[in-house]
Amino acid sequence: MNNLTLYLLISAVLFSFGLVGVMMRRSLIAILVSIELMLNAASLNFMAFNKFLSPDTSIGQIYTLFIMGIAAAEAAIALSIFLALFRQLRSINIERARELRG
Amino acid sequence: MNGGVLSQGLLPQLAFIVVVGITFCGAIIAVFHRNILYNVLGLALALCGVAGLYVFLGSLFIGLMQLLIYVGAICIAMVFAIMLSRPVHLPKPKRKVSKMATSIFAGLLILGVNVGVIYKTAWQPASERKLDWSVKTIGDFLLTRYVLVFEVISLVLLVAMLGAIIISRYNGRTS
Amino acid sequence: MKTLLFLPEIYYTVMALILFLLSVQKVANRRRTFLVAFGLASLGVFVTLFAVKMHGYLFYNAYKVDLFSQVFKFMLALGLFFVVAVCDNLGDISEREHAEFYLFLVTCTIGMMMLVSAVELLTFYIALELSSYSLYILVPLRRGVGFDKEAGVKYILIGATASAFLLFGMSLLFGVAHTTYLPELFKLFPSLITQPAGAVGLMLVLAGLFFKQAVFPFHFWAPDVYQGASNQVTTYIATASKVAAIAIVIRFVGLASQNNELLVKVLMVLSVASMTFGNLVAIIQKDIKRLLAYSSIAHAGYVLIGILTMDTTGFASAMFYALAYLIMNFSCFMVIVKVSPDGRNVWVKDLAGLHKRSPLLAMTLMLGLFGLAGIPPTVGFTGKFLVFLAAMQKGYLALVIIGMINATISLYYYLIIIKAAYLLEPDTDEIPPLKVGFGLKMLNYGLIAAIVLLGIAPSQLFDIAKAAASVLY
Amino acid sequence: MFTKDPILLACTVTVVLPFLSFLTIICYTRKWERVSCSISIGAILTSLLCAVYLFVATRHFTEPLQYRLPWVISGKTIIPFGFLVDHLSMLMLVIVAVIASLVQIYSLGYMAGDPGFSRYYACQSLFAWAMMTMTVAPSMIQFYIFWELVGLASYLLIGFYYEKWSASQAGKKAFVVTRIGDVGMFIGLVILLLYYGNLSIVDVNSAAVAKQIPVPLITISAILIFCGVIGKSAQFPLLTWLPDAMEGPTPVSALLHSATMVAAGVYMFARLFPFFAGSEQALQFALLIGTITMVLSSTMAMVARDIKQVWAYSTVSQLGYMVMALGAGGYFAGMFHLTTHAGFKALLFLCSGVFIHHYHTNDFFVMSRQGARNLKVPMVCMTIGALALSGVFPFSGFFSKESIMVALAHHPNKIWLAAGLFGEVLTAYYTFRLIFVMLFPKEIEDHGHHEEEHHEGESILYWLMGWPLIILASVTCVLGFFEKQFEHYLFADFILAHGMEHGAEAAQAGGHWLTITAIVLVLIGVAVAWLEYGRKGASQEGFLSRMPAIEKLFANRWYMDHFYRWALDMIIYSGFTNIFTRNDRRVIDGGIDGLCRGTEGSGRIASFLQSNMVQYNIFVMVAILGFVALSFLG
Repeated sequence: MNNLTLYLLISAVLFSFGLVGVMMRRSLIAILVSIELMLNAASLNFMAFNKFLSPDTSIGQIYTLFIMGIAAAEAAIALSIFLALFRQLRSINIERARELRG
Repeated sequence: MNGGVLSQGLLPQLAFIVVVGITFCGAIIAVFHRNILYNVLGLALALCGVAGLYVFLGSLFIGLMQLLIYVGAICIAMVFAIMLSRPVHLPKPKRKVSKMATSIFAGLLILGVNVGVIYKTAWQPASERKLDWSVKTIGDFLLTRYVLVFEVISLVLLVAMLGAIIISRYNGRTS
Repeated sequence: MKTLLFLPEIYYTVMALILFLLSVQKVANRRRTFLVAFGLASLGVFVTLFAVKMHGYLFYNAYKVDLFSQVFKFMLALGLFFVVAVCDNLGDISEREHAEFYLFLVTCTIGMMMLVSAVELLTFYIALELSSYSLYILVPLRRGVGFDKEAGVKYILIGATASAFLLFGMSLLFGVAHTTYLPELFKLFPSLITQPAGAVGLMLVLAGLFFKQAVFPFHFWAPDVYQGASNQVTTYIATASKVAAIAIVIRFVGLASQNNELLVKVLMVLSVASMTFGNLVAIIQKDIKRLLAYSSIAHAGYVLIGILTMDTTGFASAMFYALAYLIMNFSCFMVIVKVSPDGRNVWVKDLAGLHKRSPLLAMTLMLGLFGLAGIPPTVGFTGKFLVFLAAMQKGYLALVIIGMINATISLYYYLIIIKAAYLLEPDTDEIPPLKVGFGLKMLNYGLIAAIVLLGIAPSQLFDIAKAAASVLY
Repeated sequence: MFTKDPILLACTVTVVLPFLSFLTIICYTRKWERVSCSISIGAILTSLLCAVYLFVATRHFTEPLQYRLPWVISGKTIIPFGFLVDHLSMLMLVIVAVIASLVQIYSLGYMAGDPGFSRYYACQSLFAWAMMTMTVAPSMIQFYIFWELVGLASYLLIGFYYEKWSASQAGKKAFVVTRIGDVGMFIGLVILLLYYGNLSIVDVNSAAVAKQIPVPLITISAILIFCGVIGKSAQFPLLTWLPDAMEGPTPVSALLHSATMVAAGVYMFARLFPFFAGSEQALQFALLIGTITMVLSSTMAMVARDIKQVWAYSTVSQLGYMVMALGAGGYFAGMFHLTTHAGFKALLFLCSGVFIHHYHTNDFFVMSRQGARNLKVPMVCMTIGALALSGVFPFSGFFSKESIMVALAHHPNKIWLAAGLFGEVLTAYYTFRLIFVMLFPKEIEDHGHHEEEHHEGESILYWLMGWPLIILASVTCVLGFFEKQFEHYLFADFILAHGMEHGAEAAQAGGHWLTITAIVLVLIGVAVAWLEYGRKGASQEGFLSRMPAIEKLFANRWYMDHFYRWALDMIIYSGFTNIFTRNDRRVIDGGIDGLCRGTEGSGRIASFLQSNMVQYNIFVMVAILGFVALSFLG
């Protein structure tokens, strides 16, 4: 638990989990959940590099803080768009959104 | 603040394993469970786990922030969205095996890439390291180097709020 | 005065503030909102022009003001001005949201202006998200069509995934280089790129940026969003946002300018795939906006040819192409906006008889399309020519040939539109002439003159582009 | 700068005026037709004056004069723009200006009352500008740019009758096909630029003569550049677009398909002739292509019933002759034939235009029945043109064809000469087939009375169309006798510039037997035509009608379009039938349309990548990104 590789591996696994969710889940909210996982993986990466490699141990923390802020903003926008789509389709199943094609 | 207390001995190791376990369990529930409410709860679990990892990585502050912002705000927002759209009661079509297979394949591919990167790169610590974990330094940085970011993120949040209000505003004409 | 360096951004922030105040007023007045936005946007062009020669660092070196960034800021201001100029009939956005509509356009512009100046990863990322989020909101703002929300959802899903990749790539870069400043990264890069984390990190970051530029295979949002968003928003995405994307791709590819062969190869493959895919699929499109979306994918491929040469000439040619693309694409979109006063999507066949309804608009459309197709003496030809020339000097002959063949293919579908505008007769007998007001007339003349004159006499502009590209780091 | 140098001034005026006229018409005077046409004609006449002045002023110049202005500087490469004034370019400039002026005057009558009158003149001006600027281009880049513009203007002119579906299709076909050739040309230029580093015409030519460019490089780039000629001058295998392009207004056909646009290909060949001559293979290739084109298109002309089609095929075959001449090393012969051909072919088209305008049909059998021979002026002029075309003494065509035969005779391989002579028979046959049919109709429907009325109303227009005919006809009658001066003019320049004596003197020594053979062959052709179409009680059915298979072969253009179509079917469609079930497969005749459909088909295939399922899209994105990143791991 005191080596970089371990944390990086955890973050890589989290990232892949998120990615699988994004591609697999039908529910928009579940996709958003998966995207949050991916963002967290990136944050974890920053924190790990921060602890073991970085010249200044504040930088990674600041990155993580801001990623949280961005994630909150993203969630707000995404959820509002999902709700708007829900009103239209009466569903938040992404596979129902298939009108645009060609 | 310093993670030093947790860095040696059997107990901390056990704690670490538990935290990692929580993270992965949460992630698995978040991604694979079919009930959307459980997904969000799984996410909350995973985020708590990550917050624990942050503590292991030496920053209690960020860990607390993670709990506050992510678990306290984002997850709750999602739960609200679920309540508004009531997807729990919607019919659940069967999963397509092909879709699962392709997405798991892509996930494994990216995992492979990442593992390759992790093991093939010669990670080198910076030659000079300032090990300063105080929150004050973070604050200093926020007001010097990252002051622009600090200002801009408020703009981002403003835009996000305004946008969320406008888009989700119920408009009688639609549908 | 250091604050003066930040003038364009401050100006647009003030503009955003004014629009915000307008948006909280009780009674929405579409005319007044438009006039305020238009006046401020046109003034903004001059402000950015005034700021072109400035250079210096701001915010503890996180923000670099130089010729490169200022030229792009000018282009962005021009793009915003163009788009606001055709917003006098926002047919499909509800009236009480007009002020917000302009507000988001302006915040997006601010984000992109910061994007072209940011030389620190976090600053860069936040600016990128500011511009992206504004666009995510603008797309589903449309009212009355069934698919705007769907486009918005697809946009934000693909965008969020791409930005997660970008962030992950940034973390790898941070880990391997220990710095987040681009100029320092630039110095370290020759050794970094030999590390897998450096190369993969850069590639992941580029993936996020290619998403903005709609390069194959990160283009999937483009057709849907172009089709789903309202005409004005599409215009903005197709012009200003593309310009910013080109700028940041130049910035990041410039990091690796010490001839990394593998990266060049990857960029070549992406460029060829973009051109070929975009052009082939564009042929079968019926909706003009969708067609232009595919054409924009193809154009991203052409620009990439200039960028992947990784030298000053190539970057300068890509910058020239960006400006050319801004003007030509706007010409086409302006006509689309004007042809459909109620904001509906325009199909190719809806253009029938355009040359009788408004000869001027038809002329602008034709020149814009000829420019996109790269027919001399339009600015589009000159842009393509410069890009190909830069690639040729590096000896990328095959790439140039593929580009040429693609330009020929693209001619086919551009001609379909021109044929519709000039040669087809509308189904119905009555063809109401389009009213072209004085301002629009002037805009048209300006665009026509720019397309032709910049095509004939590009050398001064190209010199500026070269000067700008040489101060990249 | 201008005042000191009248030549530069004249060049600039010649080139810029038509462009200004185009801009003025398109921007301001669309509504006033009279103003538009006056502006356009005034501009082209002024250009003509300047061109003639230049022609005269520079006739004694021995060195080519170059004015160059750097246009773009990119890296080490400097791209100049400017003028190249030498004998060849001046000759071409005058030809273009003369034909364009006459056509524009003629169009006053032909296009009168057309709703797109102003647009027509705008396009004419655009075309004149592009063509003339191309003519005086000092570097291949400028040449290429305006070469493309010429194609663009021709697209607009051919597709002028946009109400007609076939017309707009034909315009598109012409544009796309010539662009296919242009891709080859551009690649050739790029290769040349890459390995030689300079695209100035004078430099390239002198370097080729001085053997500074390796021969394989010349061969490759020359053959690729020749692709441009194939496209633009409608050589085999891209020759099918030209007959289709006859859908445009007849004056346009006269302008584009006789004197200027299609001749641009041959002009480029001549322009770079010393360069081409640096490679034996390239010349052989050109010779082969020219011969095939000439024979094929002659046979097609033998069965056509549309008057414009006949002239179109004959244009293709005459262009084949020019390419043959140049390919055989007969620089002068090729250019001389280009000049004479410009005159008589424009004449033929303009005459046919009068008939078409009058009788509203393109079928000359029908025209003849309606009393075509009563239109005296055009009939006489057309006969003169036909005599010149088939190479009868003393008309201009005789002299130029003669010099081509001499050039071919000097080629070691006599098969080309045989082919050329065979072509003469065919030419004479199909030309006089048309003339005899027009002159001696089988039965005449009584339209005499009706004719008179018609004449009264349109007499001004008739004479507006008539005068250009008379001018061209007289030129055709006398031009041949200036062969010596002509030769001197071109060769003085050529020898001095390139130090090459490519059979200049040898051409003089051509045996009399050749002349006699040629004349006899022409007479045979005419006689056959007379037997079948001219003499009293002639069946007016060609000997080919007794061989229906061959007739069909010729009428269907040797099944070339069908072949393209078939090949495309085999290559593109057969494997993807299922995919195309959604595709409405209309019956398409043209091979090139097939090509377009083919591209469309691949567009459909490619669009399968663009699913409407967003997650599938993300999968494609991630998978590609993953593989790319894997490659970075090394």
